[in-house]
Amino acid sequence: MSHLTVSNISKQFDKNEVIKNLAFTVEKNEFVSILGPSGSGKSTIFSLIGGILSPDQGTIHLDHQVINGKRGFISYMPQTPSLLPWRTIVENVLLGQELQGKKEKEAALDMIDIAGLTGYENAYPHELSGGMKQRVSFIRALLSPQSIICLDEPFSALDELTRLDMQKWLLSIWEEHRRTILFVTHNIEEALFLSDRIIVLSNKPSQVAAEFHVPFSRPREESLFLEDEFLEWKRKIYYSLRKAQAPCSAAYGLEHSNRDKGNTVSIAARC
Amino acid sequence: MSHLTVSNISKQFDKNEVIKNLAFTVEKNEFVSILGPSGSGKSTIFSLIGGILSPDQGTIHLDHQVINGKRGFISYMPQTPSLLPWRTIVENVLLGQELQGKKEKEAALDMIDIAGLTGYENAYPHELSGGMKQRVSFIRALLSPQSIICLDEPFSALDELTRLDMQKWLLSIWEEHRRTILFVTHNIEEALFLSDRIIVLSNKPSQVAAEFHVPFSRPREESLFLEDEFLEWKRKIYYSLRKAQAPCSAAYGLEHSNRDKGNTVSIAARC
Amino acid sequence: SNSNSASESKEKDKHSLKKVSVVLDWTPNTNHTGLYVAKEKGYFKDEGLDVDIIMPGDAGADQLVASGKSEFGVSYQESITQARIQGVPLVSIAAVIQHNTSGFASPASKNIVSPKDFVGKTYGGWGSPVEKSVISSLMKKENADVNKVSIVNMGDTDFFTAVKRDIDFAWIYYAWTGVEAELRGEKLNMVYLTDYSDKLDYYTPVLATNENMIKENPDTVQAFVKAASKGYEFAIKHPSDAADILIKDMPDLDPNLVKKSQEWLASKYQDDAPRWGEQKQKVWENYASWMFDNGLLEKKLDAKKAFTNKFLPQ
Amino acid sequence: MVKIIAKGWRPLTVLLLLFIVWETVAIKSGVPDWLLPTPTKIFYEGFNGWFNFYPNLLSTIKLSLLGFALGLLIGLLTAILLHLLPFIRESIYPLLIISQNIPIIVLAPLLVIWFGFGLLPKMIVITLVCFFPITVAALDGFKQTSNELKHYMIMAGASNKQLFWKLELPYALPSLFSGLKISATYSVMGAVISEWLGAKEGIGVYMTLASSSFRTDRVFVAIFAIVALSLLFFSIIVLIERWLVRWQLKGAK
Amino acid sequence: MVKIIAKGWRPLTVLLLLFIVWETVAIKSGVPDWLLPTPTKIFYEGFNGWFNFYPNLLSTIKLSLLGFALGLLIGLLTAILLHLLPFIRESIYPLLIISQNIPIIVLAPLLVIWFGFGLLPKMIVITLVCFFPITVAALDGFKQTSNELKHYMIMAGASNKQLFWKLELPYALPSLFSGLKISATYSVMGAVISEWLGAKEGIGVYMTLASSSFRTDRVFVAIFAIVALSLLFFSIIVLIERWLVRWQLKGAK
Ligand SMILES: Nc1ncnc2c1ncn2[C@@H]1O[C@H](COP(=O)(O)OP(=O)(O)OP(=O)(O)O)[C@@H](O)[C@H]1O
Ligand SMILES: Nc1ncnc2c1ncn2[C@@H]1O[C@H](COP(=O)(O)OP(=O)(O)OP(=O)(O)O)[C@@H](O)[C@H]1O
Ligand SMILES: [Mg+2]
Ligand SMILES: [Mg+2]
Repeated sequence: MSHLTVSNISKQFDKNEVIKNLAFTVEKNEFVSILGPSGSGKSTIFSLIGGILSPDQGTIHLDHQVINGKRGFISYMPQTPSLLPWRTIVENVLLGQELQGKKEKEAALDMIDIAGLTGYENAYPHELSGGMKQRVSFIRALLSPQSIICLDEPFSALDELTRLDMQKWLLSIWEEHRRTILFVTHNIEEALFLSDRIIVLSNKPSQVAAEFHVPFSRPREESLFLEDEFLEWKRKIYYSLRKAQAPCSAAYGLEHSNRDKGNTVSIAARC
Repeated sequence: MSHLTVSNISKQFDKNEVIKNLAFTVEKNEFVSILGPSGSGKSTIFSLIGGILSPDQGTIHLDHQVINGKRGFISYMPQTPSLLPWRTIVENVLLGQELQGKKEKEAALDMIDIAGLTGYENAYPHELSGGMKQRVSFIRALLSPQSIICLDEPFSALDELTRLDMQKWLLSIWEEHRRTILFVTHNIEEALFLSDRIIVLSNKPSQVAAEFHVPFSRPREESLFLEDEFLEWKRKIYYSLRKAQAPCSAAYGLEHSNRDKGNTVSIAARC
Repeated sequence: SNSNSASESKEKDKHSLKKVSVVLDWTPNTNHTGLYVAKEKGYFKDEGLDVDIIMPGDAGADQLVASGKSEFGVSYQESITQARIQGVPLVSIAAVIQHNTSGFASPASKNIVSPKDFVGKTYGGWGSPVEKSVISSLMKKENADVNKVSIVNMGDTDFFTAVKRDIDFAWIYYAWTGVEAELRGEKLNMVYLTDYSDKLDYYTPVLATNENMIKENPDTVQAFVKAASKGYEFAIKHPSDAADILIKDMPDLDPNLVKKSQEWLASKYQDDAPRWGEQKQKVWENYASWMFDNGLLEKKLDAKKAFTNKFLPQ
Repeated sequence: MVKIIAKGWRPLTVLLLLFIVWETVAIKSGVPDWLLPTPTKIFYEGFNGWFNFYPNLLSTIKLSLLGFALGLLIGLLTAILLHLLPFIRESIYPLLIISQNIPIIVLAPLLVIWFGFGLLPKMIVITLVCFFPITVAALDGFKQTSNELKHYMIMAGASNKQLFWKLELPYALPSLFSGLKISATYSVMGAVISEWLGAKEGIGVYMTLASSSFRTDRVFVAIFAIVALSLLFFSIIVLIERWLVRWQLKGAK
Repeated sequence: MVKIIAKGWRPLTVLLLLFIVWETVAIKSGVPDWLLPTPTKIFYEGFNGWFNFYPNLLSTIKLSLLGFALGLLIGLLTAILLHLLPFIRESIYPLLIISQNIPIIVLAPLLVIWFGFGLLPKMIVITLVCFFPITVAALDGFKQTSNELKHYMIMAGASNKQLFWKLELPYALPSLFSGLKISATYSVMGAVISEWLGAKEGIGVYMTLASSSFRTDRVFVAIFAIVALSLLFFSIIVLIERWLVRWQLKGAK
């Protein structure tokens, strides 16, 4: 059985149907990315797995256990940094561990260092820039001990260089310690560079629109970004994303010529 | 005289020197982007222009007026959405205008519609996804009446399709109504696609590391992304960014082969 | 011999002294002098009692005594009358002052010398219907109409403050407030209740206990009253020394006021009665029937049960 | 409304239970009526004596409403003043605390001398009781305003007035309502106390008279009235809070 | 500490000014001493009568500290209980309000009859006065916890206990301190009132004695003592707040 099995779950808020019959699995130690339009329900999926919401229908299994509405099984990085304002950076970083029992201050300090936050160990969150807060939240999730890590757009507030750095760091940690990772991102390259598998969500009510097994071998180097196959895959996923959002783009009435020669395809679609 | 003139300003927090002798200008109706590493002081520059912080040294002119520490001259979109939780989406969108006197509810509803938030006019912020909140904050800034708009990473939480959509919409508004825009982003393509000029900041204490006049004619189409000249520029700016961060990447001790054939260059640098 | 008896009673203390308490009506004043003297001079100890004098504050004496929480208390005939009507088992065991020393006081400048002068004036009271009836009774004697008096509730406000402002006259105990006025050199006119109506010459204050005590521990009651009686007799004979005892126990009181009040009161404790503390059934009946006639009581009082003289020393 | 009624049964049950326990304990243990009457006796007296009691009740309601309104006004104004003029805050705060520590028995004569036995001194007493919790809670509420939102508002050019009305006041509402709840609860007792400054009617007057004539049942009628009034005021504040701060409730779901 | 002393001069100046105004007005307008003594007379009496007054002061300090501590404990426990067990909240809340509306004059005989004249009934009175603002403020504070942070904590597997200790309690601190400030201010008055339940010494006893023997100067000595104590308690709470909630102050800069 898969590590995480999401079987036909549905969720609606009042009359707003957000997820409908969504099903996917994540294997043990697999790195899976979720791509989908803004507002399609990616964060909601995490809330369902994390147990803060219960699906209206369907079940979520972790190993052999149904975890609908059960908490404490995931290491979580929310979309907003969510740092406790009265705790210093170290104390915030240690929070995830603290909730599960043990605290490793040494490891935390090391990680703060690698994330480029040296000197801010004892600063309070309001003294940090947006990207710095995001990195703190990221480290906090990495340090949490659960077997499955859910990251919600962890690098959205970072510049490209810092972002690449973080990605590589994440990869190196993951390749060494092997944990199951579920990763939400808007960046196709990021998803390709990091994941074993990519799940593309459709518009709301969201379902799995497409699924891709990323064929690149590991360990991956940043040179991957430049390989033709990588660009090929990028285009492929881009199209599938576009198709997933299609029903709406028609309604919006924009027509685009498919002059895509390069790696970036420009189609506006909106819901 | 330029519309906005920032002359040799410096700012430090306690012992943390963030900005040192920074100087740049923005012309009337110009679209200027600021690129720089995370934590380099981009948001701080906005705080200084917006008057919530005063520079330790130097002056900021708007037209012929010194606006050090003076408020109310900019339409502002902060890095975090900062919506008032007790106001519905429309009410939040109208807040910027309200502070300056007049309210145009019709225009607000139109914009909410174009931003893909139809049906959420009367929802409260906590009912929105991260990207949706960001769009609300974006519209709020657009609707504020001041002559200069400061946008702090407005599209960071959006998927690529929605992001492109927003970019094009911003361009169309700007081309029609012509206001001065100062735009912080981490995305080089975005900066190139939108701006007249790009300012690259160095690492903290930040100074202008490089400045680029973007030569592409207007109105710009999304096909621009595919032109060779665009890719050329992208690479150029990427290098300059990397150079700006160089003093640190050496310390970090990573060596990268410059095998950049494509559009994405992979260099890790961190501070 | 005094010190001898003191050490003797100390000895007694350890073995057989019975602990009882007496609850005052409010703060200590010259109405209570006899109790303080009896305690200080060892009269209580001589009777085998270890007496605790308690200021009850807001708790009030009557309920504490009635419920048996405290054995003895200081009360008033008015209270005991009303209490008994409601079934509260209080019994008066000695009148502290033989005649009612209360009356309507007013600054001399207001020219209120008899009840008919109340007409057109403002009375400051605490809102009890008794007040209007009393004023009415007095005024009837002089054929004046109580409805021409404006009655204002002045709550907790003290006399001197009240007459500074809207109030013309108020109901006071001369022994305390009247003496204070003398000390301040303020001239007062008094209209005493006793001068106009026999029925209003009731006992105020009195010592009280509850029915249960009388039934179960008559000896204790007897001992208590005996010692208290000795205390008050001392105060009658040696007002100055008695005052000193009260002042010594309660240094926060104003010594001048205590001394002067004590002097004024010394002759009033026993007055025309054969012995200190004596109560007449007539007085109890008179007042109760007056109250009943004025609609202040729901039923008639069984006066015999409300008081007793049997514990007074012969 | 339906929800509120539906929710209302629980506290009512508890009250009912309390009454039943009280009744049985009082009967079993033989506590005499003059010490602690049984609830049935109290309700009986309340019912029978209603026409005597009613004007007193009305008078106290009027007093406490007026006093609470005044306390709210003054409390809020003080808080706003101290918030907007931080340099006088330190100087004035001790005075506020002093105002809470002057015993009524001392204040009363002064108030009477200055203002007579009319409405004014009573208003002053109730206001003194009511304004303080409101001021403290409101001030602390203003102080808690989220920095992020404040940052946006100031950057967007909000004047101090706008900052206050559009951000700090709504943000302080939950905290302010804490203060209002405390004050509303105190307002009725405040009114009763103020009646000791000389009133012709009112629950306070009724109660002291009842107490001095050993009508313990009536004393308890008065207490029940005070409690019922306080509960009513408190509930009204809670209802207004639910309505004004409903965005918070929605978020909490 | 230096900063606090530096800040202390302002309220002190205001107090001094107040005294000067009072003194001159009292002398000019010829208010008699027995109605409103001048501050100099009051200080003179306070100084002269210090040895008589001192034990009373000590006794009241002890009472109010004990009572406040107990009130804090009970107030906090009640709030936590009601917060963690929302289904009993609705049922218990009315009881809390009732507790605030039983007049002391009614409660006093009952308390004395049940518990005698010892420490216990007095503690009960002070605790009744002190716990309510703390409970209300703490409850409202718990309720205000940021949803975003709560969301993270729950997702990260925080148990209810952890959620409470690591998030809700620290988040409620500013609000809780509002309540503490209100309570600390009331605690001294509460102690004074409790002394009316028959105490042998204490500021309350001293004050009633002084008042009944028309020693207005001593009454004011008592009031000054009450006010000074309250200010002291309040300041201590503020200091503790500054120290515990310093992250907020830092953010507000
Ligand atoms: N608490 C809530 N109450 C009501 N509606 C909600 C709530 N949370 C989310 N929604 C709705 O659910 C939908 C999906 O939200 P979600 O946050 O999961 O999107 P997302 O895929 O994470 O988007 P983004 O990329 O913008 O973060 C949205 O339409 C949103 O309005
Ligand atoms: N209120 C503050 N107190 C202390 N230090 C601060 C404060 N605000 C910002 N800083 C410091 O200033 C530096 C620049 O912060 P700023 O928010 O301007 O960065 P940024 O360029 O916007 O970064 P990002 O892209 O991550 O948002 C950081 O080192 C940060 O720690
Ligand atoms: Mg999301
Ligand atoms: Mg920033």
